[in-house]
Amino acid sequence: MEYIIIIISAILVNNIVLNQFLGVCPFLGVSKKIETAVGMTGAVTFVMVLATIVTFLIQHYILNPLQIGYLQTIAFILVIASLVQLVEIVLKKVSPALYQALGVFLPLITTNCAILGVAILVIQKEFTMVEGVVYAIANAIGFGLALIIFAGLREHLDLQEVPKGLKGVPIAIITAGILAMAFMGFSGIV
Amino acid sequence: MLKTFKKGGVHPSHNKLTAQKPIEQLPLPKTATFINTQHIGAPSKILVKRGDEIKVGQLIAESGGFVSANIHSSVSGKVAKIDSVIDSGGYRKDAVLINVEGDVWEESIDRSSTLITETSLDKTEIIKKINKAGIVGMGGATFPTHVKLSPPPGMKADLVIINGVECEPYLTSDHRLMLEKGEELMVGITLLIKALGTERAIIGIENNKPDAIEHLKALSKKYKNIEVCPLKVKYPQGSEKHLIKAITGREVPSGGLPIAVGTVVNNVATAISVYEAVMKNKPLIERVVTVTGKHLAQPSNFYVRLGTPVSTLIEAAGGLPENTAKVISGGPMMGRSMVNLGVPVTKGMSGILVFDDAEGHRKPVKSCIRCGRCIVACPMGLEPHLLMTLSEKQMWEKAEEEKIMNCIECGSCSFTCPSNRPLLDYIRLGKSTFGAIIRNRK
Amino acid sequence: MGISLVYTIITVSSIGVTAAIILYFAARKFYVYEDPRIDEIEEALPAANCGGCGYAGCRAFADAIVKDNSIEGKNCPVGGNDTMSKAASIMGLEAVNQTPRIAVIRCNGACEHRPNTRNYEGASTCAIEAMHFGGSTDCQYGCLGLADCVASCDFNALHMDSETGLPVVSDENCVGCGACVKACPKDLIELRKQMPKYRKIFVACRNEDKGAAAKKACAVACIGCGKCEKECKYDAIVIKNNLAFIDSDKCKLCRKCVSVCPTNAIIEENFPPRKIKAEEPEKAGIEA
Amino acid sequence: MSSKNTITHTGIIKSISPKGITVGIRAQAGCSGCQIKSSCNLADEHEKELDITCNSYPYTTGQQVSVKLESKQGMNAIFLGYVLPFLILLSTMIVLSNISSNEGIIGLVSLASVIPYYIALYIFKDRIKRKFTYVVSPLK
Amino acid sequence: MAKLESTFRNMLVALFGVTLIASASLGLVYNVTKSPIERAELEKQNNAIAAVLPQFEELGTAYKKFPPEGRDSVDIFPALDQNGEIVAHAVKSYTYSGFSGYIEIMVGIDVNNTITGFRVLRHAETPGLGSKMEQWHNDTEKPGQNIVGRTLNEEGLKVSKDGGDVDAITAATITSRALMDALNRANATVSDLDSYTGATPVNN
Amino acid sequence: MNQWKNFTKGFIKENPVFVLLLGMCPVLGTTGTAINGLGMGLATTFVLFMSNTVVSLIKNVIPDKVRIPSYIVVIATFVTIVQMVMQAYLPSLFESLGIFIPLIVVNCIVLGRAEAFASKNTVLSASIDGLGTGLGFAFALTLLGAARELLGSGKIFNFEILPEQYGMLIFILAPGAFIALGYIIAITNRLNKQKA
Amino acid sequence: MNKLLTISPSPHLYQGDSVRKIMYSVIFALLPALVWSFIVFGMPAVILTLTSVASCLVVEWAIQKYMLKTTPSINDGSAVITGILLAMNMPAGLPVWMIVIGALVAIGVGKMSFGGLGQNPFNPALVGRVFLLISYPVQMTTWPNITNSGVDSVTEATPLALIKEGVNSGQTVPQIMENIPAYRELLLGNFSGSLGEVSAALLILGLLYMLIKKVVTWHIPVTTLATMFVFAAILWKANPEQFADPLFHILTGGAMLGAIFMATDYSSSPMSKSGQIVYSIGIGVITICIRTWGAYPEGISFAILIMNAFTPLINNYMKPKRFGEK
Ligand SMILES: Cc1cc2nc3c(=O)[nH]c(=O)nc-3n(C[C@H](O)[C@H](O)[C@H](O)COP(=O)(O)O)c2cc1C
Ligand SMILES: Cc1cc2nc3c(=O)[nH]c(=O)nc-3n(C[C@H](O)[C@H](O)[C@H](O)COP(=O)(O)O)c2cc1C
Ligand SMILES: Cc1cc2nc3c(=O)[nH]c(=O)nc-3n(C[C@H](O)[C@H](O)[C@H](O)COP(=O)(O)O)c2cc1C
Ligand SMILES: Cc1cc2nc3c(=O)[nH]c(=O)nc-3n(C[C@H](O)[C@H](O)[C@H](O)CO)c2cc1C
Ligand code: SF4
Ligand code: SF4
Ligand code: SF4
Ligand code: SF4
Ligand code: FES
Repeated sequence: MEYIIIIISAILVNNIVLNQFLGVCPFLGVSKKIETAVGMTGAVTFVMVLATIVTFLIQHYILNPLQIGYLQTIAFILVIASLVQLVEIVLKKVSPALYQALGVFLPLITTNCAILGVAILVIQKEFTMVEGVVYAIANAIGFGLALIIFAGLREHLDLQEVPKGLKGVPIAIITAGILAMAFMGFSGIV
Repeated sequence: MLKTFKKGGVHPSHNKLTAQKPIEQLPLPKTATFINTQHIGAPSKILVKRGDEIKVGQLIAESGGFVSANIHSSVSGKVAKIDSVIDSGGYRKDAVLINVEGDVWEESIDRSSTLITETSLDKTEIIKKINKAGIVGMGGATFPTHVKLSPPPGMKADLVIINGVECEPYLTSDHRLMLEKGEELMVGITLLIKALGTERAIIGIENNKPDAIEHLKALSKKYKNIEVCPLKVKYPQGSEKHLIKAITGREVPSGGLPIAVGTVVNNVATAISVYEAVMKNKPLIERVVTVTGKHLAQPSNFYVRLGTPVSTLIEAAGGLPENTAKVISGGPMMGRSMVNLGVPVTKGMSGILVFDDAEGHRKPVKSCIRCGRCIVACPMGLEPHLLMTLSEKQMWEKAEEEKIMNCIECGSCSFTCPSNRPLLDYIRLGKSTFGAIIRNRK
Repeated sequence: MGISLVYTIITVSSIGVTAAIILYFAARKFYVYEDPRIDEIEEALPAANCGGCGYAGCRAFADAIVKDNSIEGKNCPVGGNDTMSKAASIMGLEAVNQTPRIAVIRCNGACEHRPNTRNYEGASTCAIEAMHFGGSTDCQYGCLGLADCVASCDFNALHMDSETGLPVVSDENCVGCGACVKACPKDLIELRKQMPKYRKIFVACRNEDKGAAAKKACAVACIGCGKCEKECKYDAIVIKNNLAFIDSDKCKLCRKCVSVCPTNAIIEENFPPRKIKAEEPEKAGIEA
Repeated sequence: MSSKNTITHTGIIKSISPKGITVGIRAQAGCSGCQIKSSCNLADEHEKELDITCNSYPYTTGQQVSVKLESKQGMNAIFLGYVLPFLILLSTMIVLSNISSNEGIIGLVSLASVIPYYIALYIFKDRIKRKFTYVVSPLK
Repeated sequence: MAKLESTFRNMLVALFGVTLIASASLGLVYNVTKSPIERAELEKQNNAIAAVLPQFEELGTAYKKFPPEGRDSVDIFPALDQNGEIVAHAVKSYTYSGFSGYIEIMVGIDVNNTITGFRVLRHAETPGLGSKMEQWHNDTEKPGQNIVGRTLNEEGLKVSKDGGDVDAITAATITSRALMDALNRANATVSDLDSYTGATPVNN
Repeated sequence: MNQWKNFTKGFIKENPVFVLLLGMCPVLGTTGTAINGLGMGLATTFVLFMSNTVVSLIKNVIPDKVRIPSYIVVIATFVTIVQMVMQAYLPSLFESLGIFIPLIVVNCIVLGRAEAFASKNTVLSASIDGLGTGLGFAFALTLLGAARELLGSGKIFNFEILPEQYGMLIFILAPGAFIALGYIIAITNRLNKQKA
Repeated sequence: MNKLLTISPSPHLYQGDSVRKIMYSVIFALLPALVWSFIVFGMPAVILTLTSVASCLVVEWAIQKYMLKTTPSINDGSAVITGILLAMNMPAGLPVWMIVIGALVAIGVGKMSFGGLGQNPFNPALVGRVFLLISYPVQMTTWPNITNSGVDSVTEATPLALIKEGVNSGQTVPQIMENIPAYRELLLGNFSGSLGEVSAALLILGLLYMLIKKVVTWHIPVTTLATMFVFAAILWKANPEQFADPLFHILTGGAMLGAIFMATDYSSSPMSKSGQIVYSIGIGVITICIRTWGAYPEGISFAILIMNAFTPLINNYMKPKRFGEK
């Protein structure tokens, strides 16, 4: 039950992008292709979960025992930045073909903001590790959901006669606003 | 329950004003003009020169390739000049102009009205005769008939479908032909069956022509391999793909030809021309043209020599009314509006339609309200509103993914759009642009 | 405090160094060497992204210059020689002067010269009209007046003259990118050498019909009579398919041809008024 | 031909060998929407190289080409590259958390559980290679 | 000065140098800000205590106590008068039933079980709605809403929708209800005081 | 002159938020009120200014291949310093900015400026650039914060401009952040175009 | 011949329907319910509707004229629909300035920012309504009390609000139901709510008219209501103490208005029939979820907006069957 609340809350009620404002840049910038958005979701989920576990371990088994919690930011960002790269390096070494196919299919995953944000929130909310992982997965799905809906909306907007001044980013952000507004209907469900 | 195709289609009001008007023979014109592109495919090569004496039925331009057709004179007289003339679209085309003198026919042509039903010719000889006679599809597409009758290797037809649908509003030329030349039609069909080596033929007729259905049903009793299939009225049932679907349930695959599902479709007028060519040695020099319009004094069905100026036909139908806005060659859904009434009747011209100001203008274009009616109307299962937008935005590749090339240009979408959007105009632009892209790729 | 500081240093250093090693490998694996000159050249380019250079955009063009290490055959029509010499100097190359080009509309069939003989009502684009019809006049070669060219111009260099129904090139704005040339289905727009003070002499007609037909359709059509060809001392004029064409690379702007044309099909623009016979050519000349 | 079910990139031919060609493509970050390309180039752009065993089209080094991959294959790649290891990690964690309550161990073992997966990937790398095919076509 | 070459040794040294300086300066700043941070937190708490209590001389020893109902203990700060007599308690109480979950308050309750004041310490209620609770229920001009000065009985406080006499925040009844829950928890814990023996002192 | 230009370009013409569209998360997340926007903006400015300066100082002793991790360390250090200082001396602001303070470290502008500008320029221009960009960012955040605060509760910096009852709550909440930002960007585009 | 011939590509024939005819049919279909609400709520409802329609028209006109610089086309009737529907989604007696804001947002943000008629991915009236609902929750949920003799000044909760409140404060559904009018009353509109909520019967009448006129097809309204009914029935079967019964759900709140007039909005709903079914199922499910578990007593506005957001995806994946393809 606990987990279900975490999941619904993170996906619908407190959507990471639409409500918590994390990962807004890739949300606005990512390809208008729906397939890519779906793929991104898979990739982000894996990376986010990895990052959550690693940072969780660092916080609870290094920083806290040594009473140097204030190093959280610097430690997390270094870990996350290198983790993302590490996954790439490993993939490249292990299966160049796979790595190449991913390179063609996906934009780079640099949703640092969301990943770091989730890692910090897991600590702040005093989750256990499993809860933290569930939280990370739910946020990744929430991110993906927003991304996929938005990819569709933007593809649609591309074909409309949007007034000049609003074309492109402004109308995309306004659309995101209306989307966030619609998602507010979910508030209270947890 | 009558047969029809399921998805899409529209119901414009029929307005068959001339359905009960027997075919009248139109007198010879003073001059006749023969444009060298009366068919789909390569232009024909003009064989005569100024001053030549010409007989009716004489070959004056020969086929310019495999997909092309011979052109014969429909009049006798002297070649006045070889010149370019403005066609109904306003472009100049090469043409032979003949001053008519008398009515002297080639001797080989059998002008009697006796019905000949038997022939000893075999398949290839029949096709050769059709080829020589310059027969092209008279249902509007003017595709050379001999090409259609020679399926590519590996493909075999098992059914000939005769298109007596005439789903275009106003037009009645096929209707009258079926009533008045039913016997010839039947023989023509047997020839087509023979040429293609199929077992049977089905004549598809919409049930707004009950007299034709009755008549042909009666005649078909004599021919065990010819059936008549009445169809529910729905535009564009005359489109070969939809006719095949309606009659047999087979669906011509996207991008494929009817032969891919073992059928060949021919128009009734084509079948009659085939009869005349094979049995009477008569090339394609005459045809029935419906001249019609709500404001015309005498809408009529005329039997006309090709090359006669359109203005002559209109005069014979009572002259052009004062408030004429538009003159259309063909039906209101697929026909072309003409820039000029001096143009001659060609092989593919099944009707001349005169619209007054009330009918003849487009209404102001509004933005698409996404009502989806065009989607419902499209018999090809396309999304015309999307195709138009993609074409407008020059997103040709995307338009191709959305199967813009499948469009049969039936116009149901534009017909139905409440915002009066020029859907088909833009779809055609997309088709032609993407067609050019494909050609460039090769 | 001491021990905590030690922990701090150890932790940060070890995480830092591990991270750095990974990032170092990543950087080595994925490092993309960008020739800084690409950026510099891109900076120098006008950022119009119009494609007039024949590349996908300004950056692609800069990329190509650097990759080929040459600016030969490359020209940014928007920036013109200034830009290209800048690019050349960034590359350490010799600048090649390219003659700038400017668009002219080779149709002068204003309503008064070329009456409408029918009334087109289809979708309002030249491309669609041209697919179906020769046009609304008897000239199948002339301008359709539905402004596809205007829509294609990114530089605001074209507008429709409501009186003549023809597009007008604004000489200051036109950069010679050629977008309109591609857009016009009647192939009426030509990029000509830009002469001093934007002076232009050209045959404003594309009608290839025989003289009589051409003249009948449009009062100012070129009838292919050949008078100008004879008049031109520099062999700049050739007649083909009943139509005269003036090669701007050969034309010396002597203006002799203008006055011999019986139909005033040759246009001169931006010249000072003629001293002798001032009234007549002015009418023909100050058209656009 | 169609791009609905494909992902297209433009790239530049880096080298040509008898076996095929190597194409460099520019991969952009998720935030490529931001317009400041050059001021954030640390992680925003990578050059990725593709080895393509290719059709016999006559290519030259430095030529601009477009590389296409079917979406379905892309999805496959995502599955193999990210989703499957994620599932392995997750299931390890679920199993372990029922056995042990030491989060440190659960975490480390779960992380470690992807290592065998990557080893397996390595073993099958040739087979995987055959799964991905690209369509290369010259631009202009 | 020329740029340092990217040899392995150089890199290690440079990196080590950077991290060393970085961590050293961080440690330093940490040590400088450590006590102000703690002070700030303490001050916040003390301010809240001072704000919710009536006149008092000094604070007694704070301790934690488990409420009759609830997941966690509450902190209790007794306030003493000149004679060392307890005049009131400041209670740091909580509830999980806010619109957005957790709400933490400091409430003053005197020996007659009368509320002497309250402060909201932590909440995530909707700005503009639930976030108004501190002003709303502390508005002396609106007796229906005001809860300061009310005396709590066994039943505790209830919003009018639940049959009580506190007017809830318009459009944010849930928040008000949650606030009542926190107050009642504080009161229940405190009123139960006498029977209480082994209180553990609060750390800070 | 050049330095001045360098300094001012971040305000409108190359405003990191409205024109370059960077660092959207804090822009949306911390602009519920003008004061929060300003606080976040200044915190970012400090980090930008300091990291630009330091990066420019050390650019020559850092080998190329480890420059990114080094810059990250530098930036993260300053972020942590801001974090601790704020917590100590501005605890309530610290609380309302919440998670967005540590997130300064991933703000593309900060790393972007370090990498693209500071690592190639003198200390003076690097620090001016950092200050300019940072203030541009702060300006944008404050503007957006003020707009949202005004529309949402009728106040700016807590001064009542309109009676609160007219305030549209939505502007304080998430959707309003997006909507307000969208229109402000559109307006800035317009202004920039008119000037150009 | 002195008159020029007109030329244009085929087809040369048109069905003769126009945007205006369609829009006015919708307005006509709305009238019975609207007039009934005037009768029920009296003058405030009339003022509300008139202000709403007028402001929508003015905003659209002004934006077209001064900002987009195009010829205004307010006579096409679509802004009138938006105005009426916006009003029908409000409680009578809402302050006039609030309606003006709603209209400004509906037309300005929800419609014209995307380019006007047919371009908007979200239903403009709902954008306006939800904007107001979130911004002014108090006024937007203050419904005047109606008695048979007219409007009372005392406020009254809607049936849905009663349920929500009741369940929140621990009552069971059957207990709450005692205070709620019988189904017949609900069908005929003898209870409080927004203008457009008060008579299910007349809204259905409007639907029938639109179906006959072929303005809409059955797919969206019927599927939406059916989904709500089925989903609510499942919950109700599971626990009748906790959940209201299905009939109650489809008769109360904006269910009818939303399913018949708002979910069917052309520009924000999917175009293929199969897509419309998926879309409607989504609306039904989300509506019931929000109603039973969410903070808002009514969820159909949100549900429609959320499914509007999915519409491009649905359009992308649920294409009509192409002729000649499997
Ligand atoms: C390029 C081309 C090739 C064709 N080849 C054949 C063919 O081999 N056999 C055949 O029966 N019809 C062939 N057709 C004719 C078409 O099937 C069809 O009858 C013609 O396009 C007119 O049909 P419509 O009026 O329905 O459009 C061909 C048509 C085209 C355009
Ligand atoms: C939309 C559409 C409608 C058509 N309607 C008819 C029709 O009513 N009668 C007809 O004979 N052919 C009609 N055709 C042409 C047929 O598709 C086909 O070309 C013709 O029947 C083949 O016979 P033919 O080659 O003898 O002309 C139509 C084609 C299209 C695309
Ligand atoms: C986005 C949103 C935020 C809300 N925030 C709160 C809140 O902070 N506190 C609260 O009590 N109710 C909040 N509500 C409203 C409640 O869900 C619920 O509708 C309200 O408390 C019902 O009560 P009332 O009008 O009787 O007070 C919010 C609702 C929504 C949709
Ligand atoms: C069946 C139908 C339903 C409509 N529903 C709405 C609606 O719910 N909200 C609205 O603003 N406009 C509605 N309109 C009007 C119009 O379509 C709407 O303003 C467009 O969304 C504007 O692009 C409707 C129109 C029709 C034909
Ligand atoms: S013209 Fe083409 S798109 Fe339009 S209805 Fe006919 S087949 Fe469909
Ligand atoms: S019929 Fe017209 S208005 Fe309706 S969707 Fe198609 S193009 Fe749009
Ligand atoms: S007029 Fe033509 S050539 Fe000149 S700038 Fe415009 S599009 Fe380019
Ligand atoms: S010049 Fe060409 S493109 Fe321009 S209006 Fe004339 S016909 Fe159209
Ligand atoms: S600031 Fe860019 S993703 Fe958050």
